[in-house]
Amino acid sequence: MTLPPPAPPVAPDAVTASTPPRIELRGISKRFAATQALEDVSLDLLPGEVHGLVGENGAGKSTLVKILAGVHQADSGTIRLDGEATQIHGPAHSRSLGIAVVHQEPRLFPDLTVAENVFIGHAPSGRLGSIDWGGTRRRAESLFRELDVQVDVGAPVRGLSMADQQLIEIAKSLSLEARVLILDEPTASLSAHEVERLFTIVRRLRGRGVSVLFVSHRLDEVFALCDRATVFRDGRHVVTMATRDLTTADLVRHMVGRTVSLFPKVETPIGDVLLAVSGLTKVGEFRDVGFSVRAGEIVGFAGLVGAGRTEVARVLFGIDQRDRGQVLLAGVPVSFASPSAAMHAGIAYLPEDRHQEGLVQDFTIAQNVTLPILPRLFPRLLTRISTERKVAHEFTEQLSVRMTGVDQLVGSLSGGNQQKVVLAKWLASRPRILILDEPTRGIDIGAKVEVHRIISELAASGLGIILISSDLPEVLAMSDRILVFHEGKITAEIPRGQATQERVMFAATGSATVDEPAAAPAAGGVQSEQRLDG
Amino acid sequence: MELRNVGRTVALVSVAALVFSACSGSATPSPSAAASAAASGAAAGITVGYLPKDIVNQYFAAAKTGVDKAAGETGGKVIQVGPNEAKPDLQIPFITDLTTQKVSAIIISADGKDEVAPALKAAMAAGIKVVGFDSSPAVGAYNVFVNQVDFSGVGVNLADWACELAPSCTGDIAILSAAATATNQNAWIDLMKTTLATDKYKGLKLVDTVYGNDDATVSTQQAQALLTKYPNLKVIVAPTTVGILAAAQVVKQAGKSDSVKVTGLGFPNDMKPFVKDGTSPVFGLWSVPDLGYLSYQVAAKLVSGEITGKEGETFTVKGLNGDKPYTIGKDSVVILGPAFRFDKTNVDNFNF
Amino acid sequence: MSMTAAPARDQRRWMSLLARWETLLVLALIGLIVLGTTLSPFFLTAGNFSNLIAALMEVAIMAMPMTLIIVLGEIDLSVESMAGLSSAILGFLWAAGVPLWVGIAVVLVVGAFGGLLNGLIVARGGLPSLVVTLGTLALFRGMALIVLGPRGVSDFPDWFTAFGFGHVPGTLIPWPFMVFLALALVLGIVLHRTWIGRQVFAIGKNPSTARFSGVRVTRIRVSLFVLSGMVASLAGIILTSRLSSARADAGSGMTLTVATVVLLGGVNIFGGSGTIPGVALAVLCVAVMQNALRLASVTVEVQSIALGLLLILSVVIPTFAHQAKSALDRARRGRPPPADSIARGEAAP
Amino acid sequence: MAETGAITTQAAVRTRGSVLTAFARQRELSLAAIMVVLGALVSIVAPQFLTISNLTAVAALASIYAVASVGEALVIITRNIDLSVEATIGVVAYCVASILERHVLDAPAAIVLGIGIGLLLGMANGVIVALLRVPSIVATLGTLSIFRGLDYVIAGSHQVPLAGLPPGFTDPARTNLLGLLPEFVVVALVVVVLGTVILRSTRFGRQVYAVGSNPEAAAILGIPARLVEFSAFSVCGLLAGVAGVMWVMFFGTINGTAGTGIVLSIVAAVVVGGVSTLGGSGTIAGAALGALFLGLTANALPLVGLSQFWLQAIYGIVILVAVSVDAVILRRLQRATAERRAR
Repeated sequence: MTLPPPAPPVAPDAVTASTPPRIELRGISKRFAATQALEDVSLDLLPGEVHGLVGENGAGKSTLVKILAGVHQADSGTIRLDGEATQIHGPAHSRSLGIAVVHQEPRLFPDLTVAENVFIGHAPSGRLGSIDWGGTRRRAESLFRELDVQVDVGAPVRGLSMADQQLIEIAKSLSLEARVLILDEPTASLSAHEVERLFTIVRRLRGRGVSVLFVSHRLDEVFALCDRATVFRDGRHVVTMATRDLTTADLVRHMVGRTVSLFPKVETPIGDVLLAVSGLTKVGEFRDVGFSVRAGEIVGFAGLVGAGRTEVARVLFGIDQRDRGQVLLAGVPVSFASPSAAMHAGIAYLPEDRHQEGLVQDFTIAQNVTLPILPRLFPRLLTRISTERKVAHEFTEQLSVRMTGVDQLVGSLSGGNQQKVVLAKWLASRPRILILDEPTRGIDIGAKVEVHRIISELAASGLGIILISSDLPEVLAMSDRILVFHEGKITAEIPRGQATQERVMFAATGSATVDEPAAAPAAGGVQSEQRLDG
Repeated sequence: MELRNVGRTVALVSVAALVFSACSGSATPSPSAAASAAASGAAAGITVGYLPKDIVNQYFAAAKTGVDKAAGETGGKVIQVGPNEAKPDLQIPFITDLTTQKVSAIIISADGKDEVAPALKAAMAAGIKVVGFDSSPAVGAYNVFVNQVDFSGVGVNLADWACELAPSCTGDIAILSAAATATNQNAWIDLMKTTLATDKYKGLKLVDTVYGNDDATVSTQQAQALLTKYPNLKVIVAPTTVGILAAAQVVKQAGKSDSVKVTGLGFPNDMKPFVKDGTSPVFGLWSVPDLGYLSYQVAAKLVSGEITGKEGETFTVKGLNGDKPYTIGKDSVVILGPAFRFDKTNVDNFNF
Repeated sequence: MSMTAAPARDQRRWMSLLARWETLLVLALIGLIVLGTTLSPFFLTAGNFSNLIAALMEVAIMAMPMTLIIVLGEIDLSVESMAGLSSAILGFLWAAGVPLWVGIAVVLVVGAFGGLLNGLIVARGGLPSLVVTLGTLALFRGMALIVLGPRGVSDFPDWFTAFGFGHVPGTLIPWPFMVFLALALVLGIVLHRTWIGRQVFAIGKNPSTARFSGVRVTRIRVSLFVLSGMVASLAGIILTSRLSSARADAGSGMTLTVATVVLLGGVNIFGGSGTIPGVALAVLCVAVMQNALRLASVTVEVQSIALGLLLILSVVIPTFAHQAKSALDRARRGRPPPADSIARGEAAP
Repeated sequence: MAETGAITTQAAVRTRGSVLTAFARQRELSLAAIMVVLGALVSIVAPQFLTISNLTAVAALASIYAVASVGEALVIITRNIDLSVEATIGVVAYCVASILERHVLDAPAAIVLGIGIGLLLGMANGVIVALLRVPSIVATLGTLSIFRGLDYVIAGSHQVPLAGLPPGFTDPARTNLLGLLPEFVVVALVVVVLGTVILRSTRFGRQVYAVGSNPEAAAILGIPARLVEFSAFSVCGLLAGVAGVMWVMFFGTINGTAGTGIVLSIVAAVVVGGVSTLGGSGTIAGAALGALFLGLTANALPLVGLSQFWLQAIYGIVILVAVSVDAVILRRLQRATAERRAR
């Protein structure tokens, strides 16, 4: 793995010289505890341009968006808005500066109508300070007319699709006369048709002189929509170029050029097939998924968020139910009605959302570790603190969790150590199949290496492991075999020896096979892709 | 900021105190203020627990004025205790606590005759005299029960008043009672039905008996339903103070004061307007303060040993029953006297 | 590492023991007993103890499963009407000539089914328990009224009424108190010493983590509602026995007292924390307070105000204590960090 | 999803959704429709039900509940609950009656004072919930006890008799405006209309929904959630004050127990009226209709020959059905959305 030459911090571009940038970022840095999220990043956003911001998970895209939205403040660096040095104090301040952010998951009031959501906080006033209802409606209607969107502005938002809700957010930013529109991974849960509609609207806004920052890791979309693109990697700026001068291959190369020599993958003999899946389908999420996992094997699931990786895992673990297909566990067909049933059959699942699904924050380490195995640990119902602590000790020691003791509350641990506790918890259940969903997300690099070592050792001990990760180098380094998901289907199966980042990325974005705009099927429970503040 | 909040809170609290002191007035008798230590006479110095069904009902407040009067005259002490809701399970702790306090006697209106019986028996076993009044505890769980009125007498009275109010003693009548568990209500209703079966009342047709639970809302709804359901209704008979009031108000609201009359047992103070406007020209009750007075006197005599509560014993109470002796009847019951009939000629003379 | 941390941890343990809600309740209980002694010479007499607790036993008994349900993050408002329904059915069956023990068995089964109804609607239907049990609160009471109507059934056999009002032979301890003790002991062990209790806490704190950890969330929810229904039936039977009379309105208004006692016991209304000993202590506190005030002839309205204030203060005081503590911590943080912070293990490798 | 030239959203084609869904979404209309149907059915058995005299009698009492339910609905929309309304009604009712009996104030002043007391008690709730951050269910469970105790302290065992009130004071409960509409119904209508206008057309009104609907998003927008909660509790107290005054007018005879136990009916009315206990949705017109629905049910039962003992059970079933319907509708809506997107 080679490191590409570092790109210049600011892209010298012809346009920059002639017009003053709408937003000018210089030397922005931001650190969260152990993680350097952004390091000396610079970026220009011009009036009337759609600017793509791409990068892998952890590249720093979302941190930058949050700084612009006023959620976080940069540790150092300057922000200029239309040439004027500015500090963004908070979300409200950001809005008043004319910066509007459309999140992947819109933040609307489901019980208020479309028009109200557009104008909440700045509704036109009528007599006596009451809301001018007719005016609100008319103005909302005219906004949507400007966007050339038909919508019943009197209908409540509840029940509208993500895509429609995003349109409302966009209309809201229009009503605020936003100069800057930031779209944070807006297409992650949109269908192809909805994506196209969104693009049409974004182009119209560009025509009106709005500056659009389009954050995505779907390269085809970046090419289809953006005038220029900037690549971040590991919190640093890599390159900014006009998209017409770029190829997909260039972009992928800039994105993935990472050093991966840290992961100590131990080669282990591969055993018998533990898990065999065929024709697995859940309508609207994934279809005809088939693969197998052998003892001692690490199977990587690569692909974009919402491509169906987590959804398959949820069905395997009994959280969701499949519509069709077969799952054989050690040759026996199985179907799990609940996670506890899956657990008893020897499947463990480390969920992607550590805080909400992995841990009970104000339980102790010992209580968290033993939570899944309580009935087995204490068949006579009564718990024994000593037994519990012994088990917790055994597994946390094995994973070298840094703590004052197993009686420490999990909530007071660092992110990496929390993740190790989740791992310890699942190891204690002595599974045959371990599904790891984004096991190293949001943890610092040192802890990451340790987690990789642990995964490797677990495989060596004969477990079958499914590793779901958006971190390409991780998947490449750790996996014996990589399955690439795209739009709910497995689009490629690449053995370890032949896997390159480019190959995986092409398959994951659909670029290699499809020309039409990429689209993901519906995906419930898609989480925002990045969490650095953990 | 903090300080300002404190200031505001203080201001708010003082305003509230002012407002609420305006609401509560002289009308509230201070509880157990009647305790006067001056001892004289045979029953001097006794302490009596007064335990009504609930301490909110003005009926028991009226009775207590009689109890206090008697205690004041004899130099005894009265402790009023009781729940604020008429429920037997809430009454029991007060009985046991009075037992703990070793009062001389307990005067109780039982909120359920069987429910309070074990606790009362325990009190009697501890040497405490128990006098029931208004609503009887189970037989054996009291020394004497002071009955406000002769049951059969009230039954006849109710029938008579209904007959008087129904045009030429004919037409539909209905009963609005309290809770159907109420012992005295049911006794009166049964005796009224017996009376109605006689020839004199054959024109009256009892179409329905409904229960208002002595709750203003429920009684109102029940009375409304009676009016709606029986268009030919002539008289509503409500042998309960809550029910008669609710019925009178409903009838008046419906503008039917001329065609539907209300009678039963009620407080003169409540019913004065309805006597005058003709909604309820006739109704009855007994002197509630006298009931309290008699109950205390009986308690005092039990404590002093003047009576034991056996059937056939006699005693006199000055100022009651025309100073003639009372006789303890079957089941140790003493009867205060007949029900008193109120109409427009006398209702203004009473204030309870 | 753990060596250096040990003294600090011991100190913290002492602090946390002092700051525990149960400790406060014990102090409050002692204070109330002192108050009772000064208010009335009869307070510390033999026999008063049995009076004192007897009045609150149905509430105390129903508070036990309610503790588990609130820790779970739910609430069961229907307990009082399930007690009423049980009393009504028991009375109806007894009046119809059915042997009493059969009636008791039937009533307990009815309680279980009522709880099952609550549990299924809440756990399977995903509806908020506050509204569901508000509905069954009315439904069960209505069924009680339909079954027994307004009449009361008494003339139960002596052994039955003696159970509700009598004492354990040779002592002054009421039988219902023994039931309460047994229930508190069993449920206390279940909640604090078995893995079922651990799972209950886990669900109360974070239901999705619990589910993802293989905890049978639905099953536990349903089971606890069934338990609550059955215990409410038991309370209905005890109430019937203590009053020696079955009534459809038995227990009305008790739910609020049950909830008050549980919350006073330090159980978080949003679930996830609370202890059975805390609730048991709260039962004693409320019983002693009511008894002391009654003996001092303080009228019920003052008791009602005192109870309401206690309830609100039970939330306000810990909140303010917490704020004061964090303000103190902030002030302390200005100074050099204490030794134990090194052991916290937060530093990156 | 329509595939025509201009961009179409689901919201534009929502009308195509199932009739049932649309019907259930308009809770006020469907409740009214159910009432009409049930009313027609009842009147087959008991023709007296649908007479002006019966309906006006029912409506007068139901109006009191409706006014209180409107306040409760406001609080529930902000994701809180007020269990103390019944005690507030009790305190206000006794205070007004007692003041009139002792001629401390004349009738209009007493009415204003009564409503002011309601406001004061509501503000106390607001302070405890919004400022002291006590969960509303705990706070108002406590104030229910405190206010009721206060009521007993003030009232003792005194009962203000009807004769104690100034002549004509209770007339509004029994007279019809222009001989048609009972005056109480007019009061309730005014409260509902005013409340609807405030909730729909003022910044405060929309903030009430915003706070209940999505507290996090409301915080990001800088909506003063605590102030909104405080105001909701205050208004709820104020309306309880209005209901308390109406209570005096309706019942005439008032002691310390006025209103005991009615909070369950009030919350039930709100729930039946389609206000979600999870906050953020529902209308006060719905809550008022819910109160009317429960009042009509109570009236109809004896007419169709069912004893009043059925009332509680029927209330329970109505509540369970109402929340279940809401849940089913919501789930169906979500599934429909998912399916549309899967296409």
